[in-house]
Amino acid sequence: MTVESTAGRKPRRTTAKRAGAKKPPAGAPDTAGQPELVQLLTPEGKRVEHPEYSIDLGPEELRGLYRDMVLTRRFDAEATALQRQGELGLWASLLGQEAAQIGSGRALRDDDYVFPTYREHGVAWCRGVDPTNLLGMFRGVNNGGWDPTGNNFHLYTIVIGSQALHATGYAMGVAKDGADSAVIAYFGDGASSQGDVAEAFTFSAVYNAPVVFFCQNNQWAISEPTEKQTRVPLYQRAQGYGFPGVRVDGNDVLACLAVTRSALERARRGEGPTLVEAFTYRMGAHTTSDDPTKYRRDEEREAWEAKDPILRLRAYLEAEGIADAAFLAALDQESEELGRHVREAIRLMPDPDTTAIFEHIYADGHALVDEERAQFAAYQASFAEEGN
Amino acid sequence: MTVESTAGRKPRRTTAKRAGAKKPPAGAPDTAGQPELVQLLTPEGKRVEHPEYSIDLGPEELRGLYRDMVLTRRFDAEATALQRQGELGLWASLLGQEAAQIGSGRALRDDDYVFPTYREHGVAWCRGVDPTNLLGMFRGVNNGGWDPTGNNFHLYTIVIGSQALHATGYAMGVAKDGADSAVIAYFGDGASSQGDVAEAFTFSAVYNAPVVFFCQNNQWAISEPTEKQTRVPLYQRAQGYGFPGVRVDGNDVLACLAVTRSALERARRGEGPTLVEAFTYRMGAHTTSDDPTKYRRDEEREAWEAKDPILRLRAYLEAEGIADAAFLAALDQESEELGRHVREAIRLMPDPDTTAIFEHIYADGHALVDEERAQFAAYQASFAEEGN
Amino acid sequence: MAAEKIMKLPIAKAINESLRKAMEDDAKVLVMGEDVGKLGGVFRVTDGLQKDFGEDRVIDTPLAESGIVGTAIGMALRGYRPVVEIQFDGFVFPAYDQIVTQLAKMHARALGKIKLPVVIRIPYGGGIGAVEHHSESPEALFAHVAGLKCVSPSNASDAYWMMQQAIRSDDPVIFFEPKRRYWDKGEVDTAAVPGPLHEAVTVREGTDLTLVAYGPMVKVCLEAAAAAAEEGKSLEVLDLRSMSPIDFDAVQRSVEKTGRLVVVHEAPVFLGTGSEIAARITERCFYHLEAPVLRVGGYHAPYPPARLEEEYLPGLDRVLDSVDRALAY
Amino acid sequence: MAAEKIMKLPIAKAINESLRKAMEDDAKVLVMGEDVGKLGGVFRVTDGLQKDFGEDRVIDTPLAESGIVGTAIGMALRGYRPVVEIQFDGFVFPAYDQIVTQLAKMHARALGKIKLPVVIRIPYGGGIGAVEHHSESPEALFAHVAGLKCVSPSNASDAYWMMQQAIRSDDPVIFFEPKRRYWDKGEVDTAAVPGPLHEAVTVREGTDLTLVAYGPMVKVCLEAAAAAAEEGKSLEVLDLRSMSPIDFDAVQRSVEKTGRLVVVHEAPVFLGTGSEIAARITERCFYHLEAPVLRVGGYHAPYPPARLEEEYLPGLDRVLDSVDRALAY
Ligand SMILES: Cc1ncc(C[n+]2csc(CCOP(=O)(O)OP(=O)(O)O)c2C)c(N)n1
Ligand SMILES: Cc1ncc(C[n+]2csc(CCOP(=O)(O)OP(=O)(O)O)c2C)c(N)n1
Ligand SMILES: [Mg+2]
Ligand SMILES: [Mg+2]
Repeated sequence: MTVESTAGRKPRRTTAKRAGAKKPPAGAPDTAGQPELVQLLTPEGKRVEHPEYSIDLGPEELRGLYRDMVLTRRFDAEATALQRQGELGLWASLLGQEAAQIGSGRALRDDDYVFPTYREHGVAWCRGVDPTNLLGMFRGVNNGGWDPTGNNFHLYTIVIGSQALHATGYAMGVAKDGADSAVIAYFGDGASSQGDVAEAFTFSAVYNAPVVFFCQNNQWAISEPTEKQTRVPLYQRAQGYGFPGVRVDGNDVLACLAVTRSALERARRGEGPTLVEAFTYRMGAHTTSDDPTKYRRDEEREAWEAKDPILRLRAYLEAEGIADAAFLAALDQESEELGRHVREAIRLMPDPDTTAIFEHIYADGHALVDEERAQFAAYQASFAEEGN
Repeated sequence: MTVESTAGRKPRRTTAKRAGAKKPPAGAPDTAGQPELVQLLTPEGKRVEHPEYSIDLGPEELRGLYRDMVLTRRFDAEATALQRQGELGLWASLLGQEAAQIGSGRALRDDDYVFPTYREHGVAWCRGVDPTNLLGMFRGVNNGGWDPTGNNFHLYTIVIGSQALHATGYAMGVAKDGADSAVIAYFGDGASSQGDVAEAFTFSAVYNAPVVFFCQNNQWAISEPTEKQTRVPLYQRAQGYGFPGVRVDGNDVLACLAVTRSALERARRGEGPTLVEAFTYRMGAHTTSDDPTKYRRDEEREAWEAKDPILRLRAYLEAEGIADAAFLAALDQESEELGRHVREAIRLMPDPDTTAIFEHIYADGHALVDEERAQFAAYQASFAEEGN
Repeated sequence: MAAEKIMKLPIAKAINESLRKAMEDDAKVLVMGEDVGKLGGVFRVTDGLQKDFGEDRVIDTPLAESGIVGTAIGMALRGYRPVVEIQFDGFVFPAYDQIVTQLAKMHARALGKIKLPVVIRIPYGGGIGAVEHHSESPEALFAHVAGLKCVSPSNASDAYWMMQQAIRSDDPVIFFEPKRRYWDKGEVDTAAVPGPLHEAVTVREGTDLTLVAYGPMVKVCLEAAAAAAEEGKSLEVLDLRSMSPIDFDAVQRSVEKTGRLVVVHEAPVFLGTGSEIAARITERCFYHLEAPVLRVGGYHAPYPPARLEEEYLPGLDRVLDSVDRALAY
Repeated sequence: MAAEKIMKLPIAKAINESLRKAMEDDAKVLVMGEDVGKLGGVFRVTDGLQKDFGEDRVIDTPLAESGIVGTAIGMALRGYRPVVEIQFDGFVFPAYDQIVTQLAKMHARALGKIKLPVVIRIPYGGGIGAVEHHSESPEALFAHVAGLKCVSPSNASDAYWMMQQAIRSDDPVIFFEPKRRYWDKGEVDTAAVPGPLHEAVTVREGTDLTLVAYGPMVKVCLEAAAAAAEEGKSLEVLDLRSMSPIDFDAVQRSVEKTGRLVVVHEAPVFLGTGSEIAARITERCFYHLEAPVLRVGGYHAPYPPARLEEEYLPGLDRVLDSVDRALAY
């Protein structure tokens, strides 16, 4: 897995051009043999129109999206490095999925609610969660630990697919409240096979729940390619449950924003769920524990480098004169600062007190926990005594 | 719940005619607002053609289907009566679903394998399972008890949806063996919501397993109408998993036979799974413990009486001169004999020996079971001693 | 029922009244499950609730237990207090993953920042002549899991009050309803002040031996105590009421007095709640016990077909047999 | 490896060799699970098997545990002998319904007419510094259920041979693999004649107290016994190997000799397998026990984050503390 960040790097126009040469005319989806996907920005950074989805962003917003992606990637690279240095036990990198996450994350309103998997660092960023908060569970100091209600960003969920139901239930509650906010559930291509995700589709359809299912099809579930999960494109799954599914270019931040925004609006209007399949690619290993050389060819990854979500937006911004050297330099510096912030924070992150084992198991207490906590304290104390 | 059998009754032409009068022209599906369904025999007993599914049966075969349905209904009515008399603890009637079960059941080859729910008495009949075998679990003397491998008819499965996965796994095994037989999994409209059924769709599609999913949409899951399970017709579910779904008139035995046969052939050809939705109606209560007056209007049931699967085939047979008085009289008598056979068998059905509690828990034995069995025997013996 | 204070109700109806009261008191309380609406549940425990509180608060769900519990978790996160019905004990397992990995752990995962006040009602246990999966006692499979609380009432008053307390609890509570006692009537005083949810109650005092039970077996133990009394044996009967946490203090107090303990439950003995009670009480009362703690319960076997359940279930004779064996030490 | 007889292998590799042998011996043996193919499993236990036996026998499945176990049941009905991998302990729960209501009960449901030779491999237990759901010990939740057998090897030789036996068994076997010992090496004699799968083995003789453990805790208990020996205490260590059935005879024999018993496992103590061992051994050895059976195990808490697991897991000190307490009676 490549950990170096491409943030701040010059877009490799040559690669992009070479890849572009093999492609169908601009505007058409660039994945041969794959179904239509919504695209607003080609891999070369050219704006294209789509009959159903449009977007009109000002320079500030466009720069904002670029900044989000760059900083997210930087944070992610920093975390990967921290894992290498032994500061984290594990890290699940989002490298390559920045557009899917920033595009969808920036489509959300503050009062919307997010149910992530364990890889939505970019969405967390959009929600205003301090990225260092995400490191706790990977460092092994907690199992999540941020306040989900603080930023309407639920804890990472590790059991694949479970959160799709939580999102659906939450959305049912939103509807009951008569609120016009929406809920978004993230999951992967692998997760699409879990019964829980199917049941979430059923419940959300039956109750017309204001939820968007955002599937990042990064084409791999650890070592298994998507063919092991489905034989048709995943977005088509929705139709059989009675709600629309749409495939979007997951490396195109504009399209991800437009499509998610539209799905969220649909939910707000009381028209029920939508499945968005963001077709993207996991550029790195599944996690830092994984070794993708065991199961996939380097060429595949290389082909996807040409579709890098950050490079393409940068090409567009530069071509349009929206990002100048000053902006890029400032962003470089902000990146560095973020990196420093993360490194410092992790080193300051204290180990939990051992008594934390017995805390927050129950809200209203539990006699057995009290008993065990007391026994544990006495046991600990016995060493202290011996030590005296 | 009406328990009287309509077998041997004259078809109520007047009802059929009245109902027919309200209907679209013959050949068109008769469920207003419902999608197209495959129909080869109208509720009035008129043969119609379908562009994709055809069937050409001789008089013997047609009479056979009629006989199967009549005897199945008779058996079912007898079982309901036996429950009333306290001979059975419970009965799950198939009243109204005879065509779906006989049509699909007669499409099977001997070497095909069936995974039923708890209501497939008609399919069991087609498989050659002695119907009295089906009574054991409802009487409470066993939890199934027939040899599934004897007739390639698996035990009834009570946990909703589980068997869809067993069928898929079995079909994966068939494919591994290079055999050209197929597997059929039955389940209800309610079951379509279970994660296990969705996972069965995924596995069967990914492995291209030779399995037919036969969903009897009888429009009710106990007290819940199908709207509580889905907002689009169930057969459409398949498409999103990458295999075909088809809705068939579940009260039309010819269409059920034709559609199931075609799906089985597809499976045999190595083209993978098919979902067949047999659109039918549960004429009776969910089980003898249920009271449908709590949740559904009589009129609904009455409307469906006009679509009775047995009456319509009889109308056709009579109109075509395929069933004469002698045949019908002989069938009447066969029905009576079946009834008697069932009544006698149930009264002869012995209670299991109490030691059966400890039998067949493990194939290779288990020390704890041995210990408990011995303790139990000693405990039982202590009463005998006291009694002496 | 507002004016009335003391009513004689079957357990099923007591739960129904309790749910009604909770829904009246707190608009966030929801009831959900298969067939809980128009039908009022297969045991009519939710009878009439949808009529009075509407489809928005009494929710007929799709036939998918994982979905039911998973969406209930989501609704709890949104501030609701869902009371979920699992139709029968044997059908809780499709929801087991959501219960064990999510419902039980989410509060801890969030370091206490979110609460999951979800009640899962499970009609459990045998004795009703049902087919497979309708008569099981899976409580140990939940009690073993930290983050859950497990309770089971044995009478109408407890059914009423424990349900009130379970719904008010900010922790997930698995509420095991003794289905074969649903029709047993008892007095419910809706103006009473109930004891703590997780405290055991001495339902009969005695001096020679302690019987511990909960849910459907309390009645059997009371009958056994009455029968034993005729033979001059004085048995104390404790209604445990809570299987997580277990009120070991109460059991210990009783055993310190009687010196002998027999635990009775329908669930299989092997790794049943009785194993924990035996282990822990032996540790706590090592010098008080004059006999090993004996256990009466189900066998290491699938719940048998109905015609065998009388032999499988602990009954008066089997309890008395163990009482005799314990007294013989 | 045909010629070679004695090899020094890590546990993971011993299981790998055992699977390979089983697949060579019987064409009906299949391996299936998430990432078991090209990747060879996240712990490389199935490494190289797909390469040698093909995709038809080493099957990468969709990401759905219920589907994995449910289809394995179907394949077993068709005559195959699937060996299923659950990637980590905490991910077995989506399959729990299929395991408990189908896999465990189908043989009995059919009155013995069908057999389900399915092995479910679960890398279990903590100590590897992992994130949530990767370190749990759920064995009691399976051992409580009739129809399943549960085993756990503690060393490479047992890993090899017990897997052979589990695959040959006509009953479903849940095979708990002590993941933090995967890399511990031991001798495997592929020509040996193994003892019965469900028999405990005395791995160290002693006279003062019996330590019972299985899987990852056997090593800790052996270390504790060695440490205790230095203080002049003679501990006997039993490797239980099987949690269902439990070889109570072996435990009884040892306790009749030593008079004291401490049971150690990673799983929570409350309703853990130790509770059953304590209850039953107390019953069997009431007059031999000079102290109550003590238990060392996990707390009634979700498995903690990695930085706390050392405190959560039973280690040398906690075992010795309980030994001292038991000896002090
Ligand atoms: C129920 C469950 N089974 C297995 C795992 C182990 N596991 C963790 S991530 C993963 C693959 C997930 O793939 P996908 O859903 O595509 O998400 P991605 O990691 O690609 O973002 C697996 C199998 C798990 N976490 N939960
Ligand atoms: C997992 C599970 N949950 C609940 C039940 C209780 N139950 C038995 S039948 C039934 C309704 C089934 O409806 P459907 O699938 O449409 O089949 P039908 O009875 O209509 O033939 C329910 C909820 C069950 N058997 N299994
Ligand atoms: Mg993926
Ligand atoms: Mg139905």
